Amino acid sequence: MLELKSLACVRGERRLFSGISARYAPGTLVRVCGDNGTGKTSLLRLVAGLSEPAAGQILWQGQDSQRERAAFQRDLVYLGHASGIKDELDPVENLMASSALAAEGIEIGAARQALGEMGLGERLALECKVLSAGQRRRVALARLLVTRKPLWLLDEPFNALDPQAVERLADTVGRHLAAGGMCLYTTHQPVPIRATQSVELRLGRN
Amino acid sequence: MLELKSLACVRGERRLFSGISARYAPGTLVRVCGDNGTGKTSLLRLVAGLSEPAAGQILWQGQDSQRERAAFQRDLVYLGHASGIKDELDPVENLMASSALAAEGIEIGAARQALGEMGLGERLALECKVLSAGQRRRVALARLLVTRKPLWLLDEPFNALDPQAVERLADTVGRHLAAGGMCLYTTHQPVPIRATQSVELRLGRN
Amino acid sequence: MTRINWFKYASPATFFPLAGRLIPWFRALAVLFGVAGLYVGFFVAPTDFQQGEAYRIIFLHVPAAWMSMFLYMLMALYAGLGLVFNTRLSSMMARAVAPTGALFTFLALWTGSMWGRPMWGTYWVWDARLTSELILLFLYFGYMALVAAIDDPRRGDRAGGVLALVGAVNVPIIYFSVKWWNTLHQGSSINLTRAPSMAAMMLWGMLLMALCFWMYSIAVILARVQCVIAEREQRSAWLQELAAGEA
Amino acid sequence: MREPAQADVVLAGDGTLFLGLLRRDLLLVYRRRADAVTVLVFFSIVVSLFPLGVGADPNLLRLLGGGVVWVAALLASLLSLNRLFAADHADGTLEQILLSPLPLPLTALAKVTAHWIATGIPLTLMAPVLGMQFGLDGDGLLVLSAGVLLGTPVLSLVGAVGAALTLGLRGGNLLVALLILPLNIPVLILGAGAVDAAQSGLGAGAHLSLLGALLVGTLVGAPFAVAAALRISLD
Amino acid sequence: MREPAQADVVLAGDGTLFLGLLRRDLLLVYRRRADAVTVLVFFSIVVSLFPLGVGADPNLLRLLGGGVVWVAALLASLLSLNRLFAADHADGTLEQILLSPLPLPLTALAKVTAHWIATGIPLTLMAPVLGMQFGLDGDGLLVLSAGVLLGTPVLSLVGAVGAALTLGLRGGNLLVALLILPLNIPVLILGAGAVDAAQSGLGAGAHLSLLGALLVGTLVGAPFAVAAALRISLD
Ligand code: HEM
Ligand SMILES: Nc1ncnc2c1ncn2[C@@H]1O[C@H](COP(=O)(O)OP(=O)(O)OP(=O)(O)O)[C@@H](O)[C@H]1O
Ligand SMILES: Nc1ncnc2c1ncn2[C@@H]1O[C@H](COP(=O)(O)OP(=O)(O)OP(=O)(O)O)[C@@H](O)[C@H]1O
Ligand SMILES: [Mg+2]
Ligand SMILES: [Mg+2]
Repeated sequence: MLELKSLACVRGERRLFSGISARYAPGTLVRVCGDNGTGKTSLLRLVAGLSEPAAGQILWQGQDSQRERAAFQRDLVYLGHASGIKDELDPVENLMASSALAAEGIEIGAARQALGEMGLGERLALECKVLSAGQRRRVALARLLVTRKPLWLLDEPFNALDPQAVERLADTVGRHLAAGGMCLYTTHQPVPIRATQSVELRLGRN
Repeated sequence: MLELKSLACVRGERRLFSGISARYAPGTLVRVCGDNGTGKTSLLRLVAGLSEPAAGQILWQGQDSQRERAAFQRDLVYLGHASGIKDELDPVENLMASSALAAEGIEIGAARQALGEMGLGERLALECKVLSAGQRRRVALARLLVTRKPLWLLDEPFNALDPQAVERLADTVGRHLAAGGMCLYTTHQPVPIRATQSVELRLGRN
Repeated sequence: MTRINWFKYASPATFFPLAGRLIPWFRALAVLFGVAGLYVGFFVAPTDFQQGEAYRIIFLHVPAAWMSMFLYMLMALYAGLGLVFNTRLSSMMARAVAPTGALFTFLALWTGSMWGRPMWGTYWVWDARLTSELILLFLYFGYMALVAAIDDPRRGDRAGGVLALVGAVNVPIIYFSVKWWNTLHQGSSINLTRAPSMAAMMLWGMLLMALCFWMYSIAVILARVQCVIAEREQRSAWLQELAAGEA
Repeated sequence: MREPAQADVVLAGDGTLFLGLLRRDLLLVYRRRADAVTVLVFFSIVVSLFPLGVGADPNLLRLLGGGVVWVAALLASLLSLNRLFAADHADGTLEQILLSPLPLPLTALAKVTAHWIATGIPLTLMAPVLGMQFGLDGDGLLVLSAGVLLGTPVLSLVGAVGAALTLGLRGGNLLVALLILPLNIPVLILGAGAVDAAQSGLGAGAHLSLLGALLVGTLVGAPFAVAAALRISLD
Repeated sequence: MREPAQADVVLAGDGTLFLGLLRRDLLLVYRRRADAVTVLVFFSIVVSLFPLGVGADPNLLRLLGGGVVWVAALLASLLSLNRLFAADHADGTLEQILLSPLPLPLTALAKVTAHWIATGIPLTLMAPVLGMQFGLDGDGLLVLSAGVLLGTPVLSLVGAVGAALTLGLRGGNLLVALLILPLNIPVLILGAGAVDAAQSGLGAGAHLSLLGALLVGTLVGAPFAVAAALRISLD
């Protein structure tokens, strides 16, 4: 159960949004909508606890996420515009490192398999530096195949992906939701995701 | 008139493509298609003269573009994944600087107007560092409104843009084509662009 | 018993006019003490039997050196409060203190080296006290450079706070340097347990000048903090409304 | 339906997480092993510049030896600081690190450890070789090495605070220098002083134990400062 | 239909382009003006580190003065090199620069000029102040300033070659150091030598004219080397 309580966000002299309140039950898919610059990225970072709201609270399982920061962060995956892929490591090393960092260490076999599913089977031995834009994105997204955390925050995850990859990712998210997970995401290109409960959170008109 | 003559591109030990030959007349819209990692970005960079082909030639107005590099580069605009926006400058300064660099210096009024058309009217005094992903992209794309160069090479220009901005950009490209310009671009999300002559260049199946 | 609500004064909005009312008083006191101190220092205090007239630099040097250290501690304290309790005013105070602190540090260095020429035959030696005082100057500069480099004022405040606290270790080093290392520079001659070992008039001159520097610092810091408040609050007036509405 | 409880999430302990992060960083160090070599070469070049700048009188050089080696070590450590967090910041890894269950001070410690292994250890190994060039003798060399061994972790720790504070700021490189060089001066004084003391036949014990105390102090305090700075820089 | 001929494209001459690029870079310098201050402070700190490291005997210091100031200037210039191309590389501007009609050597020259204005000039102004701390006298100070004025453009030019060659390589910072420090040794020797000569009453004319010759040489050659290096780095 994720609850936003009259959240507000301020950047410079500009109030991006304020008074955002909502409650989301497990299994809900939340699409954060809005034009460029309305504050979607800012909202996701705020929910993840990477920045502090100008006002308001975020409750996770009834607990204030800022006070119970450790417990909250143990439950979430955040993938932003920058995807945290190390140029010098190959995809397998990257995936294993990012999983380990989130306290979900995985075996090399599992990493290979997940990357294979993302269509990177042939590129496992290359440094990520030489991968194409879409391939790098896939390396980051492979993380979603091996995580068991309930709350996903995905900022434009479909960017730079080709249609097959988009479909595969939509499928992954669908399965996550079916298993009772929750997902907040942003996208400018509408993508059909299988979800029993799907809501939109629409941001400002500025 | 742009002509590709049995172009080939090799990265590491992998041949991305080879034997690509085509002729494009003025007014043609070329969509470079292909899955992630098939070499679209590599092809555009190669056409722009930013890297050298493993084999083949690019002819522009009948001249070898590598030999007549200066003349060729004077005719083209290339916008890649990284858009050349300086974090410390504001949108107006960025646009004026990038135009000046391409020997198409513009007045501050023209820059403001172009950025206003891209929907950045309210953000003209902010450092680009604080802009959202889509807004930064728009600053880069505003260049297309003020250039008069005939050959445009656009690598995933629609990335991170909201639907309105996508439409506006499609419109800009359409007008460029109508005026006898030429455009090679890549995209994973199909976007309708008005063009009298529209072809696809499909890359590898790997 | 009525409790004064001190927190009222921790809000920039209430502090601003208060500061405005206090500044003229402190300015006047600074002039007063300054005139008195200089008079005592240059006309009343006896000529030193060892150093001749040059010693009179002491009336600027020692108070400036005291202020340089004291203001750093004050700045670190404010910055730390701002960091821990997220009080806006204390961070603004920290910012306002820094330039004055740097000024006095520079003054101490400068008068010290002017004095060093006749006393030690050189403007500068690399002894522990001089060096640590120089480090103090660099620390002030570092703090100012850091907060200036960060555009977002709140982030700048907090980053500066961390730095100011880390740098605070230097102050005891300056103070005790003459004890810990055997150096050219004078040891402490004013001591709470012992009677002062210098002439009473010299002591008076120094104290008056110290008071003058104090009053000057307070006046300047208050004026500067007013500027900081004005600059920031005009931007965020509506932000306060927002916070008030939400509370 | 899965309740989003933590029960079925395999939780690793802090120790495992710490080692995991350390391993990743060491892997990166290994991939960029050319860097470690470059630190060494930079170190050697700076040390060798001095005789060029000040002339090559052997007695003068013996006098300068310890100080020059220490200054060069300080600069080399400084120059390599931008590797600590900048890359992680630019590519988004730092956000992931902040979201990791590992307490942030431990994260900081892991990264500093990796940095020290990549720079401090090579410097320690190289210092006596360079000291010899300046005509330092047995005792002096020993003290020099011991000092560098104790001092470089302090440089890395203090440096990490500066690097974290200036993350994402333009001119970060020089700003870091400005912030941390003053803080590192005590290390320099103690380290160079130890060599001098040893050369002139006095014991260097006092200097070295002060260095050790400094190390313990920063080891305890710096990780917390780094953690605070990281949170601030990412807000 | 518009024939894609160049006729209707307003073409600016090379001069205009050069000034345009220079202006953009100076605007950036102005925006990051804190950087210029930081160079100065770094310079001062490094100079001040030496007496701490090597002891504070005034006679010794007067002997070292010129050399130390020069070494510090070299390091300050070195540290600021990563501003030259790295940012342009990361954000894609360098591609646009390569595609610009301005001949690449001129581009390089414009960027180096901006870099020198931002670092070389402040260093030149600061050098005599620091020289005074070491007890250099009137003549020595004059020669020091003149030398730094002639030498810093050389440092910027040679540095640009190194910066361009190491673009995008990990550990670029240190690698640059490695590449260019040896090349800059002549500048160091001449600059420090000039001060020594002036201090000891010999004329420093020969040293300074050699520095001038060095400047002319690099001014002619370096831009082409930078251009070639840029092309290679971006392929
Ligand atoms: C640039 C050079 C100098 C610096 C940075 C410097 C720094 C300081 C500092 C920080 C203090 C305050 C310490 C305390 O309160 O215990 C101080 C006090 C003092 N300094 Fe200096 N000093 C310098 C040069 C000199 C010279 C040349 C003399 C005279 C020979 C001198 C004489 C004194 C005296 C007498 C005190 C008062 C000590 C006391 O009563 O506590 N200083 N100086
Ligand atoms: N200092 C500032 N002053 C004014 N506005 C600012 C400041 N800093 C950021 N902003 C604005 O805040 C907004 C940040 O938006 P954010 O990145 O959250 O947008 P977004 O919804 O993710 O957009 P996109 O779809 O482009 O990714 C932008 O509109 C930006 O212009
Ligand atoms: N050294 C190398 N060895 C093998 N393959 C390499 C090497 N360097 C690059 N590649 C491959 O070359 C391709 C480069 O593709 P490019 O960036 O042109 O793709 P793209 O079509 O633009 O993809 P995207 O849609 O993801 O942007 C990638 O598939 C990458 O894996
Ligand atoms: Mg966004
Ligand atoms: Mg691509």
